Amino acid sequence: MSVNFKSDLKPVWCPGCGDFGVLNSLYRAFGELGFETHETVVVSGIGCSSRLPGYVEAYGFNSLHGRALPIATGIKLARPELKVVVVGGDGDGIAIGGNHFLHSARRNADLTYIMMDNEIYGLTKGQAAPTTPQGDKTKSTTYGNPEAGVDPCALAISFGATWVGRGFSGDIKGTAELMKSALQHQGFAFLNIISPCVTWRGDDQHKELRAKVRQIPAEHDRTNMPAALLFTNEAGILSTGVLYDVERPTLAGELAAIASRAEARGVPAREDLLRAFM
Amino acid sequence: MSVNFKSDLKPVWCPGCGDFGVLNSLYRAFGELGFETHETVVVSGIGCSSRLPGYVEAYGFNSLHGRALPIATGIKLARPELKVVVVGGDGDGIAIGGNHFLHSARRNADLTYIMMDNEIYGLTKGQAAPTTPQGDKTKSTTYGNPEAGVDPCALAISFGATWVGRGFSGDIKGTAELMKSALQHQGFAFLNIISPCVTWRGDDQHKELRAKVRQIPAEHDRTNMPAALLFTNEAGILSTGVLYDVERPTLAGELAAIASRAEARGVPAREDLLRAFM
Amino acid sequence: MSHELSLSIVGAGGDGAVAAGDILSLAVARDGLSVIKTEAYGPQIRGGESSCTVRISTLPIRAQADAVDALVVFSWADFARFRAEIELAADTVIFHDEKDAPPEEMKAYRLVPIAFAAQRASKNIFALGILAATFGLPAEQIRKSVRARFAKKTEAVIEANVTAFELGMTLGLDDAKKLDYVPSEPKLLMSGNEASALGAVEAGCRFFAGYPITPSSEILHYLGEWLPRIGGTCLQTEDELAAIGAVVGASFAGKKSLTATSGPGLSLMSEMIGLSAMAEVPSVIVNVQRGGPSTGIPTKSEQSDLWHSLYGSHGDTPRAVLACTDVEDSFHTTVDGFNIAEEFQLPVIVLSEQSIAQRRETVEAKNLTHGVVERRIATEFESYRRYEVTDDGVSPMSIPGQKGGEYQTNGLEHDERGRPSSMYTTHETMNAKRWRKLDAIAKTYGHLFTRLGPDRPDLGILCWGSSLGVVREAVDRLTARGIRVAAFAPRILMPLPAEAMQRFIDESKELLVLELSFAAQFYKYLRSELDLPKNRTRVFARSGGKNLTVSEVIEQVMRVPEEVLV
Amino acid sequence: MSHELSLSIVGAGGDGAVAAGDILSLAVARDGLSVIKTEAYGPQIRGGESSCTVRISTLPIRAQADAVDALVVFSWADFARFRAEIELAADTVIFHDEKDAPPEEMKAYRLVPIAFAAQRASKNIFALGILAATFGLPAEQIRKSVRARFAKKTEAVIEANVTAFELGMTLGLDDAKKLDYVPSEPKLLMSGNEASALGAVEAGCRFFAGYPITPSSEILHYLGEWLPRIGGTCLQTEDELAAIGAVVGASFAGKKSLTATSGPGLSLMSEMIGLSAMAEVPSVIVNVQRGGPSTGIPTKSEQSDLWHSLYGSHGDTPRAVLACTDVEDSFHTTVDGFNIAEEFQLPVIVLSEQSIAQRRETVEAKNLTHGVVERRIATEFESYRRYEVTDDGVSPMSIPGQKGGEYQTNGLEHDERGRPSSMYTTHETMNAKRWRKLDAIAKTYGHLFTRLGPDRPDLGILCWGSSLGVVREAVDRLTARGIRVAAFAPRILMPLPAEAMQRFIDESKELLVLELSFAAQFYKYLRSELDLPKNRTRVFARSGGKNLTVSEVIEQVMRVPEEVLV
Ligand SMILES: Cc1ncc(C[n+]2csc(CCOP(=O)(O)OP(=O)(O)O)c2C)c(N)n1
Ligand SMILES: Cc1ncc(C[n+]2csc(CCOP(=O)(O)OP(=O)(O)O)c2C)c(N)n1
Ligand code: SF4
Ligand code: SF4
Ligand SMILES: [Mg+2]
Ligand SMILES: [Mg+2]
Repeated sequence: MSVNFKSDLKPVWCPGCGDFGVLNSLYRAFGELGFETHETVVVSGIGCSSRLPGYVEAYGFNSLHGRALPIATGIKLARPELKVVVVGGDGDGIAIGGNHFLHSARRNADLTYIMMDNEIYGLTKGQAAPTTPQGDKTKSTTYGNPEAGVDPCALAISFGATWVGRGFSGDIKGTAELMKSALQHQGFAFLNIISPCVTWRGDDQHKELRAKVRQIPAEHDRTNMPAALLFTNEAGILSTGVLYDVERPTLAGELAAIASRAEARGVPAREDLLRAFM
Repeated sequence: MSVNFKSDLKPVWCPGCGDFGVLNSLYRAFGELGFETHETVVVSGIGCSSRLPGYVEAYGFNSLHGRALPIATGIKLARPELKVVVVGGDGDGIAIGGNHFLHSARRNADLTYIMMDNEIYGLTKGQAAPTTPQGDKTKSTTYGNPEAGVDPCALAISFGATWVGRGFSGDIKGTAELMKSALQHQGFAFLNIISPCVTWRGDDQHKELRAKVRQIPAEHDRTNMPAALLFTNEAGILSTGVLYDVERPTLAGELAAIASRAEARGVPAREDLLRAFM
Repeated sequence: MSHELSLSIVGAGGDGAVAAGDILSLAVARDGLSVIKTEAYGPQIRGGESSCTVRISTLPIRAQADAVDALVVFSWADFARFRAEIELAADTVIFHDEKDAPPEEMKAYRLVPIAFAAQRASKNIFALGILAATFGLPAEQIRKSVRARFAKKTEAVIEANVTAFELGMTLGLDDAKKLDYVPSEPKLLMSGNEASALGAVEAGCRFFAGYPITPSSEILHYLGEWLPRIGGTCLQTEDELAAIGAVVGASFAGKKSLTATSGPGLSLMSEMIGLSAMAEVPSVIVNVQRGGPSTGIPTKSEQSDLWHSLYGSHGDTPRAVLACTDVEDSFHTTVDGFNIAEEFQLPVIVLSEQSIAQRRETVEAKNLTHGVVERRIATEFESYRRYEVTDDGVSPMSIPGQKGGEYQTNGLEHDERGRPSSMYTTHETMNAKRWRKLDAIAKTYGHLFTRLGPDRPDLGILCWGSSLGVVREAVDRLTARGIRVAAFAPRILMPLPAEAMQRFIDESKELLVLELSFAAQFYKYLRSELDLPKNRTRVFARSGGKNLTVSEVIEQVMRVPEEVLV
Repeated sequence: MSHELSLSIVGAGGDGAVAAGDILSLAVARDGLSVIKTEAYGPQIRGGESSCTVRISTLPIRAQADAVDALVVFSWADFARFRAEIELAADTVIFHDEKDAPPEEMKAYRLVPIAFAAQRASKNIFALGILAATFGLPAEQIRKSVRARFAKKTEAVIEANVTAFELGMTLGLDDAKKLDYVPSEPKLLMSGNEASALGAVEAGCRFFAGYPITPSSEILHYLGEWLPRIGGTCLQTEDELAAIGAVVGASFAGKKSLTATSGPGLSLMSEMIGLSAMAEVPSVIVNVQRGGPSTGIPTKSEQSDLWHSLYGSHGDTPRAVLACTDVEDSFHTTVDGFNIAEEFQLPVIVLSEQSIAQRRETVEAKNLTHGVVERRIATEFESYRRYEVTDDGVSPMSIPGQKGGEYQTNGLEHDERGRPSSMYTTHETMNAKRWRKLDAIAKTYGHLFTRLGPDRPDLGILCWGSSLGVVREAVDRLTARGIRVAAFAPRILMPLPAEAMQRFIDESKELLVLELSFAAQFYKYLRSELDLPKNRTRVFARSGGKNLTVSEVIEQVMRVPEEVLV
C-alpha cells in the first residue's frame, strides 16, 4: 500500500460490526489504486455506517441523513479531478435518501456509491429499514414488518446505475477488489456490501449471511440487464461480484459537452451579458 | 353514467392540453364503476395536472408538490372504505416525489396512482422533467438536456407496483377502461397517461404522440415482469394497455393482519397500558 | 436519616450500570417514593461506557440532585468520560473496584474499595445490595425487581443475582444517613416519551406515522405496539416528509393523528406544517429537542428548536406551540396539543426535550386523565362552505364519507369553498380568518402556564420546558432562605399566555430569563411579544448538552444586585 | 407637458398586451428614460387574460404609479379580472374596442372607442402607435423595438406590425400631456431575477443548482445559459433538498455556489441550512418571496418569508439574511450575499420578492459593478485545525486537493479538528465561535441600510425590501408638502444594522412600521432586537397579493395624530 488512509480516530462501532470489514477493504482499495489522501473525498449521510469518513485520512463529509449523494454530486461537479466516494447505510440511501439514489443513478453521476447494508437502522437502535425482510420483528415492527424488503442492487439497476456489484464485509480482500472496479468505473457505480449489524440483527448474522454468499459465475454477461436482475432478490442466496457493467454517457461527460456547445457561443465579457438587456 | 363527477369549476388548462382528456376519462371511469362522490377522494400534488381534483365533484386534496402519495396513504389507512385516487404530473411524481413513488409501490399501498405525463414541467413554464428525453432543449436546458429521460412504467414495475398500465389522453374511452381496471386492482396500481403539453412541448405533440401509440397485444403475459419491461423504454413506440398485473400482499392487508395479531394480545384498557410502568 | 438520596453507577457496556438503576428505580417507585432516573453513554454505539443516575425522594421531584450522595465505579477509566457530568459533594461515598487504583483527584473523597470484579455479571446487583444496606433502601422491593428483570432468564441466573444482592447487603456502611420514609401508594415509572405516547392514546389518537430519530423514536415504538391493539394504525414512513404527509392525510380523513420527531425531522416537516395551516387540517407533532444545530448532539438535551417551532415554514403560517415541563406533564401537554389541533384545525407542535423524553420519572396513575375535545364536524350541508369565515376562525369540517360535504381543499390560497384564488381581498380575509384562531386559542388556553413563588417578587424567573423542574426546586430553597423569588413558565408558547405573563413581568422587581439555547431564543421571543423592560432583565442563556442544575439557577439568582434581593 | 406617464394594456392571451409593454419599455429605456414594467395574469395557465403596466419617467423610479394615465382595453371582459388591481384617475384616458360596449361604471372616464378588432394580431402594436402619438413617446425607438421583436418572423409580419404602428400614430389624441424629455444615455432593462443572476456572476459564482419554482425560475434559466459559457456549471436537481445539498457540496469543494427558490423550496432547505452553518460551508440562497403560507399565491408578491429566513432550521443556527429593495439593488445585494457567505463561511439568504424579481426596470450599466471578497483559504497546514477557534469565529478553510488540509467535517457538534464531540464544553465553545461571526458581520456590513429624509423626523418609517421604493416616493411627496417624514430600510436583516437603526428610532418622534405580512413579521422581529417604544409605534402590516402603493403609504402616514406632524 502506497498511502495509509487510516485516520487516528477510533471507530465507535460495536465490536463485531460488519462496518469494520468495509473500512478495511476501503483502506486497501484506496491504497492499491494509488489514491492520494488530498485528492480523495469520502461523503456520507447519517448512520453507524456513515461515521466511516471520520476514519479515513482524506477529505471527508459526514453530512445529513439521506443527503450524501447531492452533496457528493456538488463536490464532483465543482472539482471533477477529485475521487469522490459516497458511503452510508441502507436506511440512509434507500429510505430517506431514495430519491437522490434514483436521480444520481439516472444522471449517471460520476460517483462511487458504497452502501453498507445491514437490513436495519443501526444507529437509531434497530428499526426496520426498507431492506428488512417482510415479517421481521424489529423495534418498530412489534408484529412483524408489513412491508416488502428490497434488494438495493435491483433498485440500482432499474434506477440507471451503470455499474452494480454486491460484496460481503466478511470478505475483505474480495470486497476491496469490487471496490477497485467500482472506483475505476466511468459513471455511477453502486456497490452494495452486506455488512452485518450484530447488535440489532443478532450475533449470528455473520455466520448466517456468510452461508448465503455465492460468487457470481465468471461467465455472467455483465452488460445484460435481465441477466443481472437474476442475481437480485434471490431466495436464500446472496450473489457477490459484479452484476452489471455498461457504458452510458456520464453526467460529467454531458456537462463537458454542454460547456463546449456553450463556449461555442463565445465566452462573454460582462458587456456581452449586459447587451441582452438593451 | 350513474353519478356526475363534473364540478362547476372551469379548468385553468390551456386550450388543447392533454389533461382535459384525462379528466373526461376519469369522469367516465368513476361513473361507470358506480363510485359515489362522497366516498371518492382525489389527491394531487402541484402542477397543471395536479389542478385536476378541483374539477371533480368528490372529496379532493390539491396538496404539495411531490407529496400526494403520503397524504393519500394517510387517507386510505384512516378510512380503508374510501376510494383514494392520486393524480399528478411526471415532475411531481418522479422528480420531487420520486421517493414516495418508490415506497408507496414497495408497500403496495392500496392506491390508484394516475400520472399525467407530458415530459415537461408545465406549470412552471417548461423546464426539463425526469421524463424529458436526453438532448431536448427546454427553458432549463438551453444546450440540451444532459440527463437520460425515464419511462415511468419501468420505474413503477421496479419499485414494486402490482398493476402498471399506460394510456394516451387522446383516447378517452381506452383510457377510461384502463382507469377502471386500475381502480379495481387490489394494491398499488400505476397508470401513466401520455398527456401532451401543447404549450411547452409544441402544438404537434398530440399528432406526434398519437402516431407512436400501439396497443399492447392481447397475448402479453401481464404477470411476467421481464415481458412487461419489454413494453417500456421503447424507441419510437408508446405501447398502451396493461403492462403488468400481479398479486402481492397489500399494505392494508398486512396492517389488518397486524391488527389481528395485536388484538390477540388483548385490547388493553388504560389500566392495562399503565401496568407496563410498574 | 434523610428524606432523599441520589446515586450514580458507572461502568462499561457489560457492567449493567443502567440495568441496576432501572431495577432500583422500579423498586422504590413501588414503595411510593419519587424517582428520577437518567442515563448517559459514551460515543460508542454499543458496549461502551455508561452511567446511570437515580435520585430518590420522599417529596415530589422534577430535577436531578445537584450532587450525588453515593457513586459506584466499576472502572475508573469508564468514569473519566462522565467526570464532568457527575457532580460530587464533599461527603460523597464512592464504592469502587478494589483492584482499580483511584486517580489522584478522587482521593479527596471517601473511597470504599469493593471486590466488584469477583461478582462478574452480577456485580451490578451486588452493588445494589451494598447501596440498599448502606442507605436503607427497600430490600424486599429490590429483590422483587431483580426477579422480574431476569424473569425470562434461567433460574440459575436469577439465583446468582439474588445471591449477589444478599452478599452486597452484608457489606453496607453503617454510618450513612438512611432514607426515612413510610411506604405509600405505588407510583408508575415512565419516560417522557412514554407519557407522550400515553397522552396521544388518551386524546383519541388512532393514527401515527413517523420516521425513527433519537431521542423521539420510543414514541414510534410504543405506538407501533399499542395502536394496533386499540383499532389504530401505525406507519413507519420512508422519511419525515412522508410522515407528516400521512398525518395530514389521515387527519383530513377524520382520524386524530400524530407524528414524533426531533430537530432534523422538524426542519424537514416545515413545508407540510404550512399546508396543515393553510388547508386547516389538524396535525400534531411531538418534537423532542436535542443539541443543535444540524445533527448536533443527538443524545443530549437543549431548548433550541423553539424558533423553528414558532416561525418555521414560509409565509404567514399560524400554528400553536406547547411545551412539556416534566414526564407527567408530557402526558397532559400531548392531550392539550390534540385538543387544540382538533378544535382549531391547525398544526400543533408539542415541544419536549431529550432530558424529559428519555429520563424515567415517577408518575401517579390517578393523575393520568385529561379532558378530551373533539373536532367541529360539519352537519349542515345546505350550501356548505368548508372555509366559511367565522368569528373564531374555525369552520365546521366535513369528513370524506359524509354525503354533501364534498369539497376540494388545497395549499393555494382559496375562498370559502376551498377554490383557488389569487385575489388580494380573499387572501387578506383568509389570513385574518386563520390567524383569528390564535386569539381564540389564547382565550381558551391562556391558563397553560405554571407560576411559582410569592406575589410581587424581588426576582421573577422566566423559563420554559424542563427548566421549570429545576427552577421549582431553586425557588423552594431560596424561599427557605428568605429570598422573594418567583417563577413563570408558559406551557403554551404560541400563543403566549400574554396577559398573565405580562402581569408577572410587571409585578417583578427584577427579571431573569433562563434557557438552554445559546442564541437566547426564548428571551428574544418574549421581547417580541411582551414588554420586557431591558433595564430590569438579565438573561442566562447557555448551550444545552448538560442539564441545568439547581445550584446553577441559584448562582444566577444570587448574581442579581443585592439591593434587589432585600 | 409632463415628466412621467403610466399606462396599462389589458387583453386576452393572443392580444399581445405584455409584448406591447415589453416593446415600449425597451424603446424608452434606449432613450434614457426610467421605466418600470409589471405584468399580471388570470388563473388560466396560458392564453388567459393578461395585463401589462408601464410607468415611464424622466426621474429615477422604483415603484409603480398610483394610477394610470392611459388604459388600453381590448376586451372589457378581460379587464374585469384586473379591475381591482389597476387604479384609475379621474382623467385616465381609456382606449377600448369600439364594438365592445363599456360597463356602466367605466362611463365616468374618458372613453375613446378604437377599431382594435380590425387590426387582428397587430392590434397591440397599433395601440402603441396611438399611445406614442398621444403622449409623445419616441416613435423611432418603438419602430426599432418592433422590428427587433419580430426579427425572427417573416418580412410580411414585420411590415404588418410597422404598418399598424403607423396607422395608430395617425389616431393620437391632441390634448393629452406629452412626455417632455431629452434623450440621454441608454439604460438597460432587466428584471430582479436577471439582476440577481448577474450579481452572482459578478461575485464569482460558478456553480448553481436549483429546482424550478415561480417566481424564481428565471435565475435557473439565465444561469443555465450563462454559466456553461464562463466555465461554470448549472445543475437542475430532482428537488430543493438536492439543490441546496449540491450547493453545499460544491462550496465545500471551493466553488462559490448558489441556489434560488421561493417559499416552499426554502422550507424544504431548512435542514441543509443548518448543515451549512454547522460545517461552516458558505452557501447562498436567493429566495424570491410570493404569497403564502403553503403554495399560497405563486404569482403575487409578499414579505412573509422573513421569519423562516431568520429563524428556520432547528437548533441555534447562525445565518445572514439580506434583502433586495429594487432591481438594481438585487445585483448588489446578491454580490453582498456572496461576499458575506464566503468571508464568514455560513449560509446567506438573499430575500427578493416577486414584485422585484419579475418586474422589469431600468438600470444603468455603469452601476453594475461591486467589490468582491474571497474566502479565507488555509495556507498553513502544520497542525491544521479546520475549526480553529478565532476572534471573529472564522477559521481558514482547506479545499479538497490541498495537501495537508485533509479534514473530515460533519453536522455533528465537533471540536477544532472537526471530530464529533458530545461534550458540553465543546458545544458551548463552538456555538460561541459560530455566533461570533454575526458580530463580525454586523461590524463589516452595518452600512447595509438606506435612510431617507430629514434628521429628527416627526415620523420615522421602518420598512424593508420592495417597500423602500414606494416609501421613497411617498417621503418625497410628503416632504414637498412640508411634512417631516423619514424612512429607514435595513438591507441586511440578520444581523440588523442595530446601531443605526436604534438611532433612527430614538430620533423619530413617532414610528410607523410598514410591511406586507399579515403576521407583522418584520415588526415582531424589530421588537425582539431593538427598543421599539410601543407607545410611539404604529404598525401597518397587511397581506401581500397586491403591491404597496404610494398613496397607501401616504394615507398611513397621515393617520398619525396631527399634533405630531407639525
Ligand atoms: C432527518 C433525519 N431523520 C432521522 C434521523 C435519525 N437517524 C439517524 S441514522 C438513521 C438510520 C440509520 O440506518 P442506516 O442508514 O441503515 O445506517 P446504519 O446505522 O444501519 O449503518 C436515522 C433514522 C436523522 N439523523 N436525520
Ligand atoms: C416545493 C416546491 N418546489 C417547486 C414548486 C414549483 N412547481 C410547481 S409545479 C412544478 C412542476 C410541474 O411539473 P409536473 O409535475 O410535471 O406537472 P405539469 O405542470 O407538467 O402537469 C414545480 C416545479 C413547488 N410548487 N413546490
Ligand atoms: S449498531 Fe449495528 S451497525 Fe451500528 S455499529 Fe453496532 S453492529 Fe454496527
Ligand atoms: S402548460 Fe401544458 S400541461 Fe399546463 S395546462 Fe398548458 S398545455 Fe397543459
Ligand atoms: Mg442500516
Ligand atoms: Mg409534467
